[in-house]
Formats: sequence, C-alpha cells, structure tokens
Amino acid sequence: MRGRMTRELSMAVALLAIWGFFAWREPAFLSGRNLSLLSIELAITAILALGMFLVLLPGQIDLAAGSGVGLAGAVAAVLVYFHGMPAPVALALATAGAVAVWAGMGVLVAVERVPAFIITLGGLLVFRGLHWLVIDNQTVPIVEGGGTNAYALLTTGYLSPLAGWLLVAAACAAYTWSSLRRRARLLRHGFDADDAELAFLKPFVLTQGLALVALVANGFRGIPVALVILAAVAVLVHQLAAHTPFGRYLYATGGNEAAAAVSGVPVRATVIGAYASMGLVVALTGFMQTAYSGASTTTVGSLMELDAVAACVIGGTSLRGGRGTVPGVLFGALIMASLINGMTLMAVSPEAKYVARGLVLGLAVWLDLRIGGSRQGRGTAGVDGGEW
Amino acid sequence: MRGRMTRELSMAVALLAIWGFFAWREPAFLSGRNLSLLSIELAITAILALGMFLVLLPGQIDLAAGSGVGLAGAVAAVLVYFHGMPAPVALALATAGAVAVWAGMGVLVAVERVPAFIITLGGLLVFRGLHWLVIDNQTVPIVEGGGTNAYALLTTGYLSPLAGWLLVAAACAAYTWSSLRRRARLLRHGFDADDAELAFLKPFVLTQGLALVALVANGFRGIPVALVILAAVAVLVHQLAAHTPFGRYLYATGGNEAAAAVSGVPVRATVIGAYASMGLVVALTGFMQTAYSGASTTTVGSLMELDAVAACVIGGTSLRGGRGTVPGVLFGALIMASLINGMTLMAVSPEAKYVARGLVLGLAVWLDLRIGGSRQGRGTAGVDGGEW
Amino acid sequence: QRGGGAPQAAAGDARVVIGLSLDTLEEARWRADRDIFVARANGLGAEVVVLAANGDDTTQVGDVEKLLTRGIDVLVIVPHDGKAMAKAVRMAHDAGVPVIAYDRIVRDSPLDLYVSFDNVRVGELQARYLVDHLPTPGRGRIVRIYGARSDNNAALFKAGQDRVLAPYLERGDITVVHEDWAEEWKPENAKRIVNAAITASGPRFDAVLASNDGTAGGAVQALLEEGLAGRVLVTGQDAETVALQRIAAGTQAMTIYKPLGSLARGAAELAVKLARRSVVVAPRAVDNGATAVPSVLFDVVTVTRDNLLDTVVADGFATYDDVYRGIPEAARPPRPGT
Amino acid sequence: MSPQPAGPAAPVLEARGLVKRFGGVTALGGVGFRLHAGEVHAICGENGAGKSTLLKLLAGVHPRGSYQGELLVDGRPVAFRSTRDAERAGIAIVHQELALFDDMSVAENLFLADLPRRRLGRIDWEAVLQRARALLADVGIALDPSARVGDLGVGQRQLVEIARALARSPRVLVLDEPTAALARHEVDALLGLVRRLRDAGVACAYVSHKLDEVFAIADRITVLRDGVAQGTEAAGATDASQVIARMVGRPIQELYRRRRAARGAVRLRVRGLTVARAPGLPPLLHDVDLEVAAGEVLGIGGLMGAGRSELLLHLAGHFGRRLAGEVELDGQRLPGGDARAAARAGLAWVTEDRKRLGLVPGQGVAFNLTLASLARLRRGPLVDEVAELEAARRIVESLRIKAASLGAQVGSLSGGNQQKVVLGKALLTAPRVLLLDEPTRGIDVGAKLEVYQLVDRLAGAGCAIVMVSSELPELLGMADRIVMLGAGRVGGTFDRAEATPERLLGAAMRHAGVAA
Ligand SMILES: Nc1ncnc2c1ncn2[C@@H]1O[C@H](COP(=O)(O)OP(=O)(O)OP(=O)(O)O)[C@@H](O)[C@H]1O
Ligand SMILES: Nc1ncnc2c1ncn2[C@@H]1O[C@H](COP(=O)(O)OP(=O)(O)OP(=O)(O)O)[C@@H](O)[C@H]1O
Ligand SMILES: [Mg+2]
Ligand SMILES: [Mg+2]
Repeated sequence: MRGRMTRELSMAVALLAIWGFFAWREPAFLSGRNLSLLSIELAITAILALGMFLVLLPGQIDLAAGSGVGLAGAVAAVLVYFHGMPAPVALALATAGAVAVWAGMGVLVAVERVPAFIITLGGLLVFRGLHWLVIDNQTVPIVEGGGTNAYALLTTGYLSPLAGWLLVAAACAAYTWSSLRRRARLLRHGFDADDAELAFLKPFVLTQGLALVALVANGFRGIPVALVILAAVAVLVHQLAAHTPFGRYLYATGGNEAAAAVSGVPVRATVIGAYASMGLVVALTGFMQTAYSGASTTTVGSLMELDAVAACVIGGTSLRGGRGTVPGVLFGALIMASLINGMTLMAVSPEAKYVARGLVLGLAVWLDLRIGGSRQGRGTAGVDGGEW
Repeated sequence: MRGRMTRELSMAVALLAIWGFFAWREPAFLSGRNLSLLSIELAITAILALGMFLVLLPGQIDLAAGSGVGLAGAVAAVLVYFHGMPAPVALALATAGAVAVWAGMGVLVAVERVPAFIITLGGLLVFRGLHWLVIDNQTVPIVEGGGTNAYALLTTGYLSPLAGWLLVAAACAAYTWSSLRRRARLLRHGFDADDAELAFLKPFVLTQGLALVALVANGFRGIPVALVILAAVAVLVHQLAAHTPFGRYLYATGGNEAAAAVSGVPVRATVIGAYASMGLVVALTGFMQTAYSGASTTTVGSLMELDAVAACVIGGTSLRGGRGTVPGVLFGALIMASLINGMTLMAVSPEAKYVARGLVLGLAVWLDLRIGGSRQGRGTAGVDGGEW
Repeated sequence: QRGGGAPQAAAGDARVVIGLSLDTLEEARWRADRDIFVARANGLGAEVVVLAANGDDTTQVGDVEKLLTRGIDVLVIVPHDGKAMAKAVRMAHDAGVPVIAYDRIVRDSPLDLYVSFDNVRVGELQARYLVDHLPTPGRGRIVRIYGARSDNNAALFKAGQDRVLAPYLERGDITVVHEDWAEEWKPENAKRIVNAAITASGPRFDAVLASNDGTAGGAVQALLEEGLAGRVLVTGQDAETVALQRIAAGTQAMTIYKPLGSLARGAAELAVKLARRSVVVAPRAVDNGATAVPSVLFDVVTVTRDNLLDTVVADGFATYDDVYRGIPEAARPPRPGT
Repeated sequence: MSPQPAGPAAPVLEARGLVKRFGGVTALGGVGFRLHAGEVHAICGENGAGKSTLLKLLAGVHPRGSYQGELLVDGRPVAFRSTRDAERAGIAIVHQELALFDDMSVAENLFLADLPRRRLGRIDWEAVLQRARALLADVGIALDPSARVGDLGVGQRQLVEIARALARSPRVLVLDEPTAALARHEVDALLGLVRRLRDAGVACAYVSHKLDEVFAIADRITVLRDGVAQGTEAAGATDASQVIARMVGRPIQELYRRRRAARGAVRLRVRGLTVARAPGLPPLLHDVDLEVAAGEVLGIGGLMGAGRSELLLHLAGHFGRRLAGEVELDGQRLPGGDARAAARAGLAWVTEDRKRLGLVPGQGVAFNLTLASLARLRRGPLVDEVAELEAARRIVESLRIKAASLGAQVGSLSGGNQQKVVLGKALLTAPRVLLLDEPTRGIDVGAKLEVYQLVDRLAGAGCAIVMVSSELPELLGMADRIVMLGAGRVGGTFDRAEATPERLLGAAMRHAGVAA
C-alpha cells in the first residue's frame, strides 16, 4: 500500500497535464460531444486493457489480442452480413469461438509450458491471416447499409437521459450501501476501516462524479452504451481480481509460482482461466472496435495489444506478474485514449503523433516511479529490478 | 548442459523439415542463386537477433529495434543522398547516434528502473515518428541512381571467388589452431577436454561446411559481403557472451539480479552495456536492411523486433534472462529466414504466410521443449514455470 | 515446375512465364486485378507467378529476387513505392528481364513500359465532381481526408485534388474546415477525423473529400451517427462493393471506377507480347525522371447513383443484386435486360 | 589466504551509531560495533533484531546515504557505494539468503566478480578452474570446480557461498547464519575453517541462532534486540542463559516441553515406499516404512542429502514418482503425486525452503496466511474479507508474528517471522497430519520455543506430526519416536527412551556408504 496515495496523485497529475494542454490548444476538447466520443474510444481501449491485466497478473502476456480483436469482429460481421444471422447469435458464436481458442493458448502456456510470448506471437500471425481469409480482404459491413442492429449499437447506442439518470442513481445507491455495510462489519469485528468522514466522503465523491458524467453525456446524446459496458466490465474484473479466490490465485501465481503451486493453488487452471477470460474480452473488444469503424477491414485491431499493455503498465501493473489494480489500468487507458483523441482533434501530423505517444508513455511511467516510487526496489540495487 | 545434444538435434530436425519441404515443392529453393539471396536475408535477420540476444540475456527486451533499424538507415541515407556525405562518414555518424540513444535507454532501464518493455515501446513510437520526419515520408535512395557506394555494397557486394576461398581457409586455420591449443592447455592442467577424435572432428566438420558455402556462393556471384559481416558479428558476440567478464555479467544479471548485485557484479553498467551494443547492432542492421531495399522508405524495419525475439527464443534463449547461446540464435534466425524465403518463392498468399509463420513459430519452440526439454523444470510442479 | 537459373529469352509460341509482383492484396481491388490478369494471360498461353508484398518495400524487393530466381520472361510490377522499386528494375534488367510498371510508375529507372490509370487524374476527377456538386456549385466548406501519409499514391491523389481546388481556395469560394491524414488508410481513423472536424468546427460543412472508399466508409459512419449522412457529399475511389451500395443508398456521392478489366487484360496482353519479344505499341510517354517511358494509360470513370448500371454493373465488375442489396425493390432502378 | 600478523589494538572495522530504516520499520536504531583483527565476534539476537541488516551495512550491500551513522576501517571513515567498495576494503560477506547462480559452474561462481583475463579481455578459464581447485582444497571442501551449482544440495551450496567469500582473501569475513543449512559434520568443518582464518589474522563477524556454536567459536558476543545493541562481552565471561535473557528480554527456562498426549489411533501409515525423482532415475527413497499416530510427534533425522525433504515432499504429493509402496491417511489410500488429494485428506506440509516454496513475497501477511485455505473462507463467490482477517489475526497473535500490519509485505519480514508465516499457512488448513521440514531452521530461541509449544499443543489436540530436523537435541527433545534416514533408507527407528545421540548418528551412517 506504500506510496499508494502519491502514485494515484502522480497519475492524476499526468492526466490533468494532458487534458489541460488539449483544452488550452483546442477548447472543443472539453465539449460534451468530444467527451462522449472520447468515452467510447476509452471504452474500447480500456476493456481490452482490463483483459490484458488479467493475463499480466499471473506473469503472462498476450500479443495476439490485437489481431484477435480483428478476427472476432470479422467473424461476427461475416455471419451477420453474408449469412444473415441475427446479430446476437453471431456475437455469441464468435465469442464462444474466441474463448475456446484463448483457453487453448492458455493450455499451451500452462501445461505445455511454451513461453506465452511465443504462443501469442504465433497467435498474432495466425489470427491476422485468418482474419484476412475470413473477410477475403474485402470490407464487410456489420449491418445492412444505413440500418442498425445489436452489433452496431455497441458503439452507436446511447441511453435515454432518464435511463441514464436511473442507472447512475442505482449505481451510487448500491455502492454507498455496500461500502457502508462493509465498514460496519469490519468495525464490528474490531478491524480498522476508513474513519467516518472518509467513509461518507467516498460515496459522495462517486455520486458527484457519475452525476457529472450523466450531465455531460445527456448534454450530447445520453450515456453511451459503450461506457456502460466498460463500467460493467471494470466492476466485474475488479471483483474478480480483488475479492474471489481465482483473483487471489492470479496474484499468487504471478508473485511466486512455485510457492503458489505447493500451497495448493491450481496454477495451471488459473493461467488457463486468465486466458479464457482474455478470450471473452478480446471478442467483446473486437465487436466494439469493428462496430466503431462500421465495417470489418484488414486493418482493424492492429497494434491494439501494445496499447493495452501500455495502459496496464502506465497504471502500475507489473509485467513480472503479481502486481496491479483495476483503477490503475483504467487510469492508464484514459491517458492513452485522451492522447489520441486530443491529437486527432488538433490534426497533428502522424509523425508527431507517434513521437508524442512514445514520449508520454515513457514519461507517465517515469513520473509514476519518481513520485509514487511504487516500482522502486527495496534495499539493495535491483532487488526487484530488471523488470520489463 | 543436460539435453544440450537433444535440443540441437530438435533444431536440426525442424530446419531439415522446412528445407526439405521447400526443396520438394520448389526445386529452385536449393539453387545457388536463391541460397545466396537467402544468406543475405539471413544475415539481416540474424545480426539483429544477435543484438536482441545480448539484451535478453540480462532479462531485458528491446521493442524499439525495428523502428530503430528504420531510423538509422534513414539518417544515413539522408546524409548520403541530400547532404552528399561520403557513405562511410554517414554510416559512422548514424552509428554513433544509435549507440548514444540506446545507451540512453539503457540508463533509463538500469538506473531509473523504468520497465524496458515501456521504454522500448516508447522508443518504437518515437523512432518511427522521427524516421518519417527525417525522410519526410518520401523515398530516399541510398545512392545516386544506378551508382554504388559503401552503403549499397553492404548487401550488393560479393567477394571474388579467390578472396572467398582465402577467407574460408584463414577462418578454418584460425579455428583449428585455437581449439587445439585450448585443448592442450586444459589437458596440461589435468582438466578433462574433448577426446582426441572429437577434437579433430570439429575443425574438420567446420572446414567442410565453410567450403560448401564458398562453393555454392561462388557458383552464383561469390560469398556475399553481408554473410561475411554476419560471421564476424556472430564470432564477436559469441566471444563476448561466453568468454569475457562482461558476458558472464550478462548471464549473472539475468540469472539472478539480486544475487548478481550483492556478489559485486556491476548490474547497471552491464545492462547499459547490453543496450549500447544493441544500438550498434541496430545501426548495422538498419544500414543493411535499407541497402537491401535500395532506399529508405517509411516501411523499412517495421516488426523486425518481433522476428528478432522469435529467432532468439526458437534458439533457446530465455525471455526471463540468464540462458541462451549464439549458435542457438543463429539456428533460430535461419529457421525464420528460410521460412519467409521459401514461402515467397512458392508465391504463398499473404494470409497463408501469416498463418504458416505463426504455426511454425509455436511448433519450433514446442518441439524444442518436447525433444530438448531444456526449458522444463526439475522437481515440483511449476517450480520454474511461468516464463513468457 | 520450372527449375531456377537465368530465364531463356523465349522465342515464338514457347510457353512464357510472367512474374507479377503486387504491392499488396489487402485491398479487394488488387485481388480483382490479379484474377483478371492471370485469367487473360493463361488464355494467351502464359504462366503467371504472383507475389504480394503487404505494402512493404523491402518485402517487394525480396519478391522480385524470388521471381527472377524462379526464372521469368517478363516482370509486371505494382510498386508499393515508385522510387524504391528502381532497384527492382535494375535487378530484372541484370537478369535480362524486361519490366512493365502496372498502375503505378517506377521512377528513375530504365522502365520498359508503363500501363496504368492516371492517379493524378483520379484526384482531379474527385475534386472536380465535388466542386460541381456542392449545394452552390463552386462555393462551400469542405473536409479533406488524405490517405496514409506514408503512401506515395496518397500524395498523387492529393496533388490531383489540389490542382483542381487551387483557384477556388485562393478565391476563398471553398474553405477547408479540417484536413488530416488517415493513418494506414484506416476507416476508423477517417471516422475520428470527421468526428474531430464536427467537434472543432460544428457540422457546418457541405462535403468530405475522401481519397478512397475505405476512408469514405469511415467518414460516412461518422456522418450516419451524426444524422448527416446523405446531406453531406462524400467522394471515394476504387468502386468497392460496399461503396457502390452506399452510392445506391445515397450516403456516398461518387466513387472512381477504374475499369480494371480493360487495364488488367490490356496489361496481360502487353506482358505476353513483351515476353515473346514481339512489337508493342505504346501511344503515350510518361517521364519517370530517367527516361520518357512508353506508356499505355487507360481512362477512369466517375461512378454516381445515375450511372451505376451503365458502368460497374454493365462491366460485370459488380452484380445488380450486390449493388442494390438492402434497397427495397420499389426504390431500385429496373434490372437491366428486363 | 594471505596470513596477516595478529591485528593491532585499533579495530579493523568499527561502526558508530548506525541507524537504518525500511519505510516504517527501524531495523537498526543507533548500533555501535567494533571488530578486531584475529577475533571471532558473534552477533546474537531474535528474528528481526537487525543482525542481517547490520552485516549488510558493514558489507556495503546497503549503499552509503541509505543509512545514518559512520563506518571506519582501520580508524579511517569509509562510505561504501557497493559491495565492490567493501571488497576493496577487504570485507567479504556470506549472505543468509544464498546468492549463487544455478546455471554456472562452482568455479565461475567463486570468481564471478573478478575473473582472471587473458589478452583482449578474454577470460582465462584454465586459470579459473585452477584457482577454484586450489581454493577449495585450501578451504577443505571436496567439490568438483566444474560441477553445476544448480545440481548441488542445500548444504553444498552453502559451502560454495563461503568459499566464494574467501576467494578474495578478505581481512574481514562476515558470516550470516552460515550453518543454518548444514549437517553436523559440515558444521564442524566450517567452524574449524573459521578458527584457522582467525588464527591467520582475519576478523570474523558471525551471526548464528545456534548458541552452542556461538560459544564454541566466539571470542566476544554482541547481543542485538529490536535494532539496539545490548552490550558486548567476552564469550568466557557469560553463558547461554544470560545471552538468551538479553536477546528476548525475558529468561527462558527449559526449551523442549512436551506434555505426553495419549497415543491415539494410527493416522499416517507408510509401507515400502520407494520413490525416484522421475521415472528412469535411480530412487532417492528405498522401501521406507513409518507410522504416526494421533497425538504423536515422529522425528526424522539423517545427514544432509538423506532424502528427508524428498520424503515429506512426496507424502505431500509435490515430488517424485512412486515406484512402490503405499501411503494411508486415516485408512484412506493416498495416490502419489496428487497434492490436492493429500490436502483434502487433511495433510499439511511446511517447506524447508521458505524463500522458494514458502511465500509470495510481494503480498501481505494475511494474503499469504490464507492462501491455502481460501476455499473455506468463501462467502458466495467472493472471499469473506472479515473471516479472512479474523483467521489471519488469530494466527499472527498465536504465533507472535512481528509485522507492521496484516497487510505488511511478507518479503520485508525477518527470516524468522517469515518462517512463522509459512507455519501459519499450514495451520490454517486445520491439518490432521502435519509434515514439518526443518521448522526451526534459521529462527531464534524465542521463536523456537513458540514453535515447540505449538507442536506440543497440536499434538495434544490430536494432530499427527512428522518433523524433519538436522538438530539432534531438537529431535531428542520433541519427538516421541525418531526415524533415522540414510541415503534414502530407514537406518533405524527409536523410542525417545532408547534414543541417544550416538545411536541416532550410528543409524544415520548405516547406509551412508550407499550414498553418492
Ligand atoms: N528489505 C527490507 N525491507 C523492509 N524491511 C526490512 C528489510 N530487510 C529487513 N527489514 C526489517 O528490518 C528488521 C531487521 O531485519 P533483519 O533481517 O536484520 O533481522 P535478523 O536479525 O537478520 O532476523 P533473522 O534472524 O530472522 O534473520 C526486521 O524487522 C525486518 O522486517
Ligand atoms: N536441485 C537439485 N538437483 C539435483 N539433485 C538434488 C537437488 N537438490 C537435492 N538433490 C539431491 O536430492 C537428495 C536429497 O536432497 P536434500 O538435501 O533435500 O535431502 P535432505 O535429507 O532434505 O537434506 P537437507 O534437507 O538437510 O538439505 C540428495 O541426493 C541431493 O543431492
Ligand atoms: Mg537475518
Ligand atoms: Mg531437506
């Protein structure tokens, strides 16, 4: 927990700097419209990053995420457009496929012990090839021209203002209730919890935040469905990682695989589980990314895996496994998404875009190290160093 | 050393399978012309892989290699073509730059302790941006139309048959002499060494091999300069890694960084040194790759870092650091290069190419695990697992 | 299967081998090119070996090497990069193989023949159509989406567009409210760009000058979500099926149809002639920096809602059902021949 | 080793007012310390007293600036930037946690920091091997210099570690629990070596929890408690009980107290067990028979490499291929290599190698304690946070684990407290059979006492306990019956009544001839 506060601070500083800069150079950046669109782009980046987070925790990696995104989206698109399947069915099928394939990769990593870097690098190539085969290098729309369907709605759907407000209200109520209840239990059993002030401040802040989101979003077209999906995924992954045995196993496996194994942690099942969940996430992201560009083309998804890893690491997830938090990952994703959105808004030239992205990536992590110091080695030089 | 023999066997099997297949489907594969060209392509892949090897040994990684290759080549090309610099000077300048920059990244990794994955991912983006800026998204030839210079000769130069034979002779002589001398010294001090038979067999086999190469190459245009460069680099890197303190520090740092630090290994200097060497290699590869395509364009170098890592891992280098050998890396690079060369020769469609590359990558490593078992752990389940 | 070695200058009707080195097969159009070309060549009794370089110059140089290794009588090349492939031409000539540049010229090299559509002209047609069909012809506010910054053709299209737009821009009759490069020709980037345009300067523009159908698709997607689709004029190129459907549906105004058929067939015929070392007639010449390259330039066609049937469908490039897919029978024009 | 004249009165190495903090924890709170040439200076203290930290400062592991206070060598102030500086000043350290490279040869490990070179900076391997052979002979260790360190047993590795420190013929030798992993005869060899060094004028700082050793070798003894020096005395002028009293701040009476519990029904029965590391390899365990009843403590002794750890590992389902024999727990057969089945049957195992197999160092105390029992701490699909904390707190209190909080990183605890966490993890699974491998390795008397009391309590509660130990007194004190292993065979089984050190050692040696 050491330096926890400061590390969150450093994140906030980085983010504020970025937002401030864009707002200054291009006021429209803070317009409700742009923020809504940003939230959709964020959702796509962040969901994939959350999946990557689950894979990084046990000390693995998934380089196939990007091309998997392309493939999943393509399969669904083809099923819908050429085989006239109802969108929900197509999505379900594609998802099932992705989960199976990723679980398979998990087996190769956990049971056959082939380094994940290799397996998923192989996956990257294979899936890209399949992706192009599936769409025959054509452009395959996800829906009959101009129409709409469940698939398209993933990124084009918005909640009605009323629905939005109800959702926000429900969320806040749920959070407040559960957090207060948790605190009560802790205190009852004589463990220390947040003091009263903080305990009431937190739900309050959350409520304000969500209200603000709703307000801004409703000012445009309402809360984007994509954002709701992100929220759901984030809550789910957080619960999974922090509060279920499976989550503990992820951390334990990443922290010391041998010790975990002899403590009765089903190491292999854990790793396979992580990859299976990644499959689920990859499929979901694939649908959203494809829906975002309206059709499946050969370029969908390329290099997204790197963005996902970057988001995780910016958010303090260790590439050696065993360390990381969901809020951190969300923060990291937000930084990446804001960057791209803002630069596009300013019509920055591609070269400059690359340079800026690279610098910010390095800077964010470096800043984090400096201020938060959370990755710094204890005691002797390099005790926990040499980390990628 | 356990399973050393078997692992080399498994490599050989994989390679023979690949060569056999191509020779069967496309006889031209074994033509002197193609083999010479293959050797040039191999040189480019392998040299970068050897650099990556030096970075992987201490447990780091370099994702910026690919775009670095592009940038280095571009800088040199611009200096030659637009500023009319003599090629050697231009190459020297670009090299110096690369070394400095990579050493810088090394410092960030070793001293500032920013994860290498992030620093070099940042580098990937930044260098690509700079690359495009430098050549202004144009195409910059490396030499005035049709002419030639030191730069172009890197991949278009060939040794005269005589020179080739002399070189081969010299190499064999040197090897035989040194190996016999070493054996003598070992025995003199009463340590065990190869028995006489083996001791004479080795140089013999080497001589045969080189003679064959010379024969085939001279059948086309002579031994390619690129191949000579590769040989030089390989010998150098092997000596460095296996027979100098710096090399041993690389292994130690990768094997157990904390232990290395407390046993007086200059961990930071070692890591920085590894990256500096990588800078050198990146520059060299950059020149060769650019020379190969005759001009610097925006696409030079993209994704080469992944091929390099793949070659290393296929060759048995551990991504956790501390394990790997130069011959292994060369083997891995040869597999990759042969694969791409052969498939192109067979005019395989791009999709199929991706799929095949992916499958072979996974297969090679899996086979290696199965037969060589060199990555498998002794004792309790998962005790040494979780490697990427 | 043929062995390696140097190609023999095939005489008379000997079975000739044509090497076709494509920049990429990632876009639908190039597959069409390939299929028609191969079909025609085979028809003329020639064998064709096809390689695609996935838009990477290094790969393409390698491809050419491989083709020469296999032994070919003529090289037909679609250079990813006009300047870079000069090296390929030299290599081919070293091996005694004549070279035809297909669709894109190879610069600074002793090219034997150039067969293409005029890419600059494509840009001109796009801009010309846009200018003429603005709500008030010749005046208005437009968004410009260029192709991949790293792709030379993108520059050519832009050049053509600029040539037409220049006077209007000078007079201020036409103003560009937003312009950007769509990295990798990615539709999602095009969508981002249009979104950015709307965010930055509101939905007050009359047209999006997109350089190809891919980016046009991204633009239309953004406009759809904005409810502007159909009201804002969008240009394109390549006559992708999806684009034709958009034109039929009215969300895209035009695309440039390059009668691939004639180009590919023509190129195949010329290639076979060259391979057999027989006479070739090239009416025009294009300067590639080194020489005036004998050229055969095919004309391109502007496809709009009105001439869909007479162009792409009549050519058999796209079927009636594909084009009008998802459009109610009532709204469709009568099926040709009925 | 270059012999030096017995040192002058001025201390070779002196520390003044050393203060070292790790985040919140104060490891050292102003420690002074003097080390003279030609003396062995023992440092005693409870787990977490700050012994290792002190030694690390002396040896430059923690660089200057990371602590306050000053170090003087030959009366001149020094500030080490790294262990290299310390080595140049003639100070070498043997770490508590092994710092060797498995993939490298013994010789290379010995000279890694300064490998002899030939022209072009290439390593002179022959010289390396020769120097290694010379050094090992000189130090009296029988090891092949070209052997791969990864293939050595725990003890042999420890010896390599010591030899490495001596490779630089230091003037000051710092040893942190060098004998923790050693068997009796190896310990004697080591002590002899240290004496020879002392006589050669080397100054030795020596940390050990084994007081008999300390008194056998030390000239002076400094006691640390909670990072503060409790004074230094000549070994002759004090005795074990005084030292212990100062270490723990309270006198400790008799260490081994066992209330005889009524010997209940047989819980664990092993018959004819023969086990190999892997199929095809020669068996490490031959035809082993043993029985443990409820309420009974079975001690297992033997020399280094006897295969005791392998026996326990195999019983716990973590190791080896069973070639013959069977294992029953409460009448239920346990298949080989099925750890989950063993755990489900109520069998728990505590490793001897806590660093590698015991802990997830990056995680908190509670996390580690409950890791093996999460299944029983569920509340719906989630882990019941409160139940988890309760369980953790119970263990922390009953084992007196010294940690800043339940969330404190285990990696930052001292060796002994880490060991307690490993024990606690096993206890939380409410085992019916408990396998302990060197449960008191590297922990202090106070902690030892607690462990013994715990064992006693568990036995009293009807748990069957198997305890592997290299320390005969421990076996004699705690076990109801003792099985001696030698080279993987049962060399003899004794009732506590008939057991004497001589007979036990005899039994351990019985098959020693067979050992590699
Ligand atoms: N790297 C570290 N980070 C944080 N705290 C540490 C670190 N190393 C030691 N400590 C703390 O400093 C105190 C002293 O630790 P030290 O290892 O010196 O104890 P010790 O006397 O060696 O105990 P033991 O006999 O178990 O080895 C302990 O409270 C420990 O928790
Ligand atoms: N890493 C290893 N590789 C190969 N053999 C090993 C390894 N570790 C131990 N052994 C062998 O296994 C046998 C038992 O080793 P071990 O030292 O664990 O026995 P032990 O009776 O538990 O002694 P102790 O627990 O005191 O070390 C010995 O023959 C030892 O040489
Ligand atoms: Mg200690
Ligand atoms: Mg043991």
